[in-house]
Amino acid sequence: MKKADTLTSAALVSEQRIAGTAPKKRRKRIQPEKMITVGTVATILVLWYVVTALGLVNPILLPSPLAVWAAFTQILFNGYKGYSLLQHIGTSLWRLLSAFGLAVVVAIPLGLLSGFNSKIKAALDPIINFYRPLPPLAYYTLLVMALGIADASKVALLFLAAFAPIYVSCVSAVSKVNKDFINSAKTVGANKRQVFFHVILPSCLPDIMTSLRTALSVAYTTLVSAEMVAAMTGIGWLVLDASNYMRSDIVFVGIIIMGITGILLDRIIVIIQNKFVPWAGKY
Amino acid sequence: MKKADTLTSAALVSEQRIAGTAPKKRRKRIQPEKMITVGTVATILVLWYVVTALGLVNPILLPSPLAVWAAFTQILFNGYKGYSLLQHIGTSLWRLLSAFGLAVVVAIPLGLLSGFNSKIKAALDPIINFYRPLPPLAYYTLLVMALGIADASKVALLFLAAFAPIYVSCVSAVSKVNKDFINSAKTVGANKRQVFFHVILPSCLPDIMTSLRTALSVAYTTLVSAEMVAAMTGIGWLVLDASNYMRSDIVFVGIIIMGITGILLDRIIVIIQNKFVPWAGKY
Amino acid sequence: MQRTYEGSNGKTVVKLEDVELVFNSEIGTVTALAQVNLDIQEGEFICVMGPSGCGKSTLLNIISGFMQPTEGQALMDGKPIEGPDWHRGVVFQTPPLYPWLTIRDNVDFGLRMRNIPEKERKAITEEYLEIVGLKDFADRKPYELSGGMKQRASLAKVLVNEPSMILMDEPFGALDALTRDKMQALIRRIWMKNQSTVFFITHDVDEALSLATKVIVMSSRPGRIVKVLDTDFTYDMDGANSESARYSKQYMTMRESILNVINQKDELAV
Amino acid sequence: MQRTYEGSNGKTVVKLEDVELVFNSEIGTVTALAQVNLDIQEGEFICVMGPSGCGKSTLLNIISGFMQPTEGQALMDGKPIEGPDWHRGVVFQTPPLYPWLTIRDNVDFGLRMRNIPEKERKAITEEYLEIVGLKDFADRKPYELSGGMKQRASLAKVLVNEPSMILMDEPFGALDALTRDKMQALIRRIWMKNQSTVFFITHDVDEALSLATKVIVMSSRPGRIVKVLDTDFTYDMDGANSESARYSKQYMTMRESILNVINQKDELAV
Amino acid sequence: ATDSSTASATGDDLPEKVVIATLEMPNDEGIAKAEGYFEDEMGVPIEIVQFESGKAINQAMVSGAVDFGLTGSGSAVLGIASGIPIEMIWIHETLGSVEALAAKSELNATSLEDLKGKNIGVPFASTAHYSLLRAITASGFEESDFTLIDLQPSDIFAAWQRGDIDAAYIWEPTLSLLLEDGNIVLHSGDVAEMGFMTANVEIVRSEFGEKYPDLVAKYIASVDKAVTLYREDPDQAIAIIAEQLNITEESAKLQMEGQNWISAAEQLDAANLGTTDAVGSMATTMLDMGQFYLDQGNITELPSEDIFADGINTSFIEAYLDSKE
Ligand SMILES: Nc1ncnc2c1ncn2[C@@H]1O[C@H](COP(=O)(O)OP(=O)(O)OP(=O)(O)O)[C@@H](O)[C@H]1O
Ligand SMILES: Nc1ncnc2c1ncn2[C@@H]1O[C@H](COP(=O)(O)OP(=O)(O)OP(=O)(O)O)[C@@H](O)[C@H]1O
Ligand SMILES: NCCS(=O)(=O)O
Ligand SMILES: [Mg+2]
Ligand SMILES: [Mg+2]
Repeated sequence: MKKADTLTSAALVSEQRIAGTAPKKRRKRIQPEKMITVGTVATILVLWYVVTALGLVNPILLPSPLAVWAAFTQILFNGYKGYSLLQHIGTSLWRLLSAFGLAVVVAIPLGLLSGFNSKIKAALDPIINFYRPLPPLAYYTLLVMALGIADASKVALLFLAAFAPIYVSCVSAVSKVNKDFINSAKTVGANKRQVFFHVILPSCLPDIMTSLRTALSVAYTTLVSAEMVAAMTGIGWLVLDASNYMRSDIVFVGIIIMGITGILLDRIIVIIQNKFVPWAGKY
Repeated sequence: MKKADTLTSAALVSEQRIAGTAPKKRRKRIQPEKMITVGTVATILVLWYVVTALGLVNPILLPSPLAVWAAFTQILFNGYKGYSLLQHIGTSLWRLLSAFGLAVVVAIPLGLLSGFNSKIKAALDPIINFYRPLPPLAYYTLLVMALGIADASKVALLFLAAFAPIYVSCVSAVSKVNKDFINSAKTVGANKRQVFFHVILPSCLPDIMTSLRTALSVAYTTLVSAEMVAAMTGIGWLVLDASNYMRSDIVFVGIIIMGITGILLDRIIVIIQNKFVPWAGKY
Repeated sequence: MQRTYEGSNGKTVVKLEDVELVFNSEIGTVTALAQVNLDIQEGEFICVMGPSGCGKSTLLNIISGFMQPTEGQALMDGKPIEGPDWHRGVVFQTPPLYPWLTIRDNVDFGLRMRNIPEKERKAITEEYLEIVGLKDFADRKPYELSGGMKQRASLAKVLVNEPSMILMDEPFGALDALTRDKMQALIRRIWMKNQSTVFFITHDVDEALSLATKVIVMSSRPGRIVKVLDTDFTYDMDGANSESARYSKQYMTMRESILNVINQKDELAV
Repeated sequence: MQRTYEGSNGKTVVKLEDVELVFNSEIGTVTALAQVNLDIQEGEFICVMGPSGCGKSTLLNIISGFMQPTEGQALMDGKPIEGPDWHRGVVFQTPPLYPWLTIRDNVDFGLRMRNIPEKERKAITEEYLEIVGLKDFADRKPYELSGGMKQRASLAKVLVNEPSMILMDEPFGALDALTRDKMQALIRRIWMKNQSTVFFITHDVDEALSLATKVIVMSSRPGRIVKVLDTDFTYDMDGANSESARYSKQYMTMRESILNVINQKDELAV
Repeated sequence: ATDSSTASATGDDLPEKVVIATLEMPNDEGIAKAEGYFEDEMGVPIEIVQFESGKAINQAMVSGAVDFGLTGSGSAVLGIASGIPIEMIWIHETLGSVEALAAKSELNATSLEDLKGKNIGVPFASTAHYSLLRAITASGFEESDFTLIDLQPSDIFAAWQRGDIDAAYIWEPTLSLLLEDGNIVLHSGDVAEMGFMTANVEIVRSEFGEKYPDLVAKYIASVDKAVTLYREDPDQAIAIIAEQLNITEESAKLQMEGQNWISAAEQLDAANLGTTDAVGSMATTMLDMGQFYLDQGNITELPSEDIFADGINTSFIEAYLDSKE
């Protein structure tokens, strides 16, 4: 009955997400989930190693982990085509994050407003619904024409990719806001603007955070397309360029870097979510 | 006081989504929203016409609406590079929808299971989080290596694009399920499987439907990348090929077709959503 | 039974004229209210009773402005009620507290929206938190509270505004007897002090009689007002002789007559 | 006061041993329950009373298996309660009806989950819809119902299963007097017929006395059981002489003593 | 044009910077770029922007974002035919064995005949695609006698490995990889001999050329210097290219030998660009390509013959050669 052992219900419930699977008493702090995750990664690495070691696939298409590692250290120390690895990663992240930041700043208000006011929605929807399914490669030329070949057009492309998922989720989130929350605010004196900022916005935050995760990853998947035109740096360009020269070892380095940075960025959003939206799913 | 005029509150509330903006009595059936939407589209068309008619931009980059219309009729009657326009649209939609259907069938159960069972989540998350941000162009060659140059690899690429948004939304939706719903089911005799199918699944449907809209559009944006490899038909390939030959009139035809079919597919999901998830946002 | 109320000055605040409310859904309509005519005078304390599902909450929704009648009209000070505002504070049947705010911030919410100066706000908020007994829970989130605590919090959230009209939907349903008595005393005191108008839905005939200046009894499907009774026990309840008032002959007769009206109209099985 | 109950056979179904439940949150802990020891015997009808926020719902959550005590243990038939199951049916404080199902399908839910044959299911469901007076609303969705109707629907949802133990959290709080009486009669009848064990939270001392074989009074923060009273008025209420029982001397004394216990322990302001 | 160098010396009408759009190739521009010849010669800040295809460079030309651009001869034809205000000023290299049709060894294919009915991978709309189509028609076949599949280089290799394709018309370095279990059936040098030359060329925005003719001449000076270096010290040139493209020197050598670099003086030959007074055969080649694109349905009408002759501007080479003397 030592205090240190005593995990309280509230803490455990939020950890497990579903209260129905009630917390076991005196449960050990070892997380089997962590182990499973490590297991998955390890399995993939081993499979990769075995497949390449046995020569089951052509190494030019699927290089061995060792070759990829070698390429990585080589690029790490010598850079790639005149720029250091950090510069490649840095420019890409800069493009990605400024586009994403812009999308957050523009799409959340527009999406919430659209959900809030059917007239605004009616005005914006045709534009957004139209461009939303368009492959970036199809309209990139127009962006280049409008914004030139420097970073502006690349950022615009990534912005457009990130914009749509956030906008759509915001509109849908507003439609799900508890009507009593809104009514209650009005009866205690909130005006329309206040209802929007003090009720709609926080009510929608859990859904918005989920959409940010989707938006960031969608923007990331557009990185190669964005860096296809007039780029000399960027991890997307690196992959593209390496693949032109059939350097799949370098392509893999790029892919792994994108995957890992993607996971890290996603983690950051999840952490922000847990910190700022602790009430998600609570009533 | 004619009955025909009498709109009941319940119907109106669900139409307006936000109950706070209470229904006006005897409101006319003319929808200003429809007019606004038409207005937006008209404005864009007029702007487009004016900009091109005044020669403000080079027609190679932005062809006039008339030129695009001419290209459209030409392709409609004569096809493009040996295939009719309907064949191009048809193959693309076939690829898109089979990939999307596959994603729906795979991602929803996996996502819900991951949300339901933290062990499954721990096993899948590293894989999904890793590939999620990856640009398709970066790993397409691997798909070709694994699946060949026929439709399988194209469908796989579109599938991967559609999979992630659905999976992520499902996981997050499960975490938001009202715990009382689950507890209540257990106390009336539901086992784990039944809780999953009869409580978790329907609870998550509103969020799932929103994610399907995002997923379909994300998959659509990948169409040009998918049809970059070994395609001879497809609206994405048409755009790509036309753009290779600087035929921006045809590129625009393709873009407009993609935009419109995208809107139509999205509409279908919204209709399904309204039909099958009428309770979204109700308590 | 008629007498002039100290609280009421005879000025009509809310007027319902032939109000009808029909809900439409896929499987047919429900007439929640039909031919409802009602004058609410300034300073009145109206208690509404009636069987489950008879349209009490719907009536409250119309007066508060959340719904518009499908026929007839609802007027406040002679003008149609277009939507909710803070002059008509509403305590809901299920308390809509914001999970992203602490209890204190929930209570404070209305004052903040109305740009009351910080200092004044703080004083009022703390006062009401104290009154409803949630001082110790001021920094917690709504989902950390029990059912009754939520009800009290949402009561405080409305009362801080001191609205001229207070609409309440079974506000004390989840409270124990003592807390309930205290809350009743509170609302009576506020009503007297502010000369506010109260529209109060309850299932408890004793509660109705001990608070109301007018008891309205409704019948179900379609919801109609079937009986209006004027009472004045509330003035006695306030004083020391509350117990004697509660068991007076007059009280018992009126209690009986209300229960009879409700019970006759109900056609529940069992 | 002690007597052998026709309903209870002296077999302990649920046993709570030194149960403690502490909620943890950012701003500190709340001890909702401390040193709770309780034996519930088969066939008992336990009514739980206590001030708002004293831990009644928490206690119910532990017995139903939704929560595990942070200290001590909760046993059912000698084995620790690991999670909810249908032998312990729970009527919640706020009714969790599924918005994607009609009222009929909500009521039918448990039977469907337990693979009761279609025909039987249908009969039981219709019977209970009739009993709780929701036949006309069987095809509607929960959000089309009034507060009291939801409560009745969720009552039916649990009762169709005829669970051996029924846990109820203020199930009749939002019902008018008559409906409430009918529901009380219903639950009493079911309890007697099925020899089930009932754990019933209420704020209404009359309700407690007219239903319970044992009344438990709790004090707040930390929630403790401060008084356990055995009663048997429920057997009289069932018959024709219900009014006389309600106003008997015995009844009044017990009523008074319960209220005193509750009131003493409460430290609400006002 | 002879004294244009003095005009530019005033400095006032020099652009703030010169933007050179490039495709990464083992050619003279690569060397000029690596060695900083452009900065040295032009004396203005140089911005080199790398593109993935000639098409994108054409578009950038339209928007005025770039001044010089390196494209395949096909892209240049399309650009000029589309009315983009550009001029061809230089042939970087004519393509020889660096682009070739390779077939799987087991087919023992020595001619197109042996590939009838087979799958051939080729990146559509590229110089390789043009050469392949020309070779097919020139050899008396129909396009439909083969199955042409639109594939990018790395996908060609993957498809080749899987056996999805039997042959591919592709350039280095993919080509070498295919040759490990394949053989060359024909290459672009052969197709050039059939009369269908392909090349990578330099285009300049017409407006820029008019405004800064001396800068264009200095561009010519820079690439000519690279050609000279390659001719005089091939090992060094190979080393520079290898380093720049991040490939081995063998690979660089192989690629450079598979193409033909042309000096400034040679550019003016009748077989190449010709001179201002006597248009060279490049104009005919371009017209021929235009006709081909028309037949393929890629352009809607063939511009007049003159447009390709006008699209070649040798005045800058001439000015450069004059100033050198
Ligand atoms: N999820 C939670 N997190 C933190 N504290 C909680 C939580 N749930 C309940 N509590 C606290 O536990 C105590 C007991 O709550 P409980 O809901 O059991 O009270 P109750 O007796 O049912 O009250 P009521 O009659 O008002 O429903 C309260 O002080 C409450 O604030
Ligand atoms: N959104 C809705 N859609 C359809 N019908 C509704 C809706 N809301 C209420 N009703 C119906 O209107 C009638 C009146 O409901 P109301 O909530 O006003 O009852 P009430 O008198 O408040 O009952 P209770 O005492 O149980 O809260 C009921 O028959 C109910 O089914
Ligand atoms: N070598 C191919 C060049 S281009 O035709 O793609 O421009
Ligand atoms: Mg109600
Ligand atoms: Mg409770």
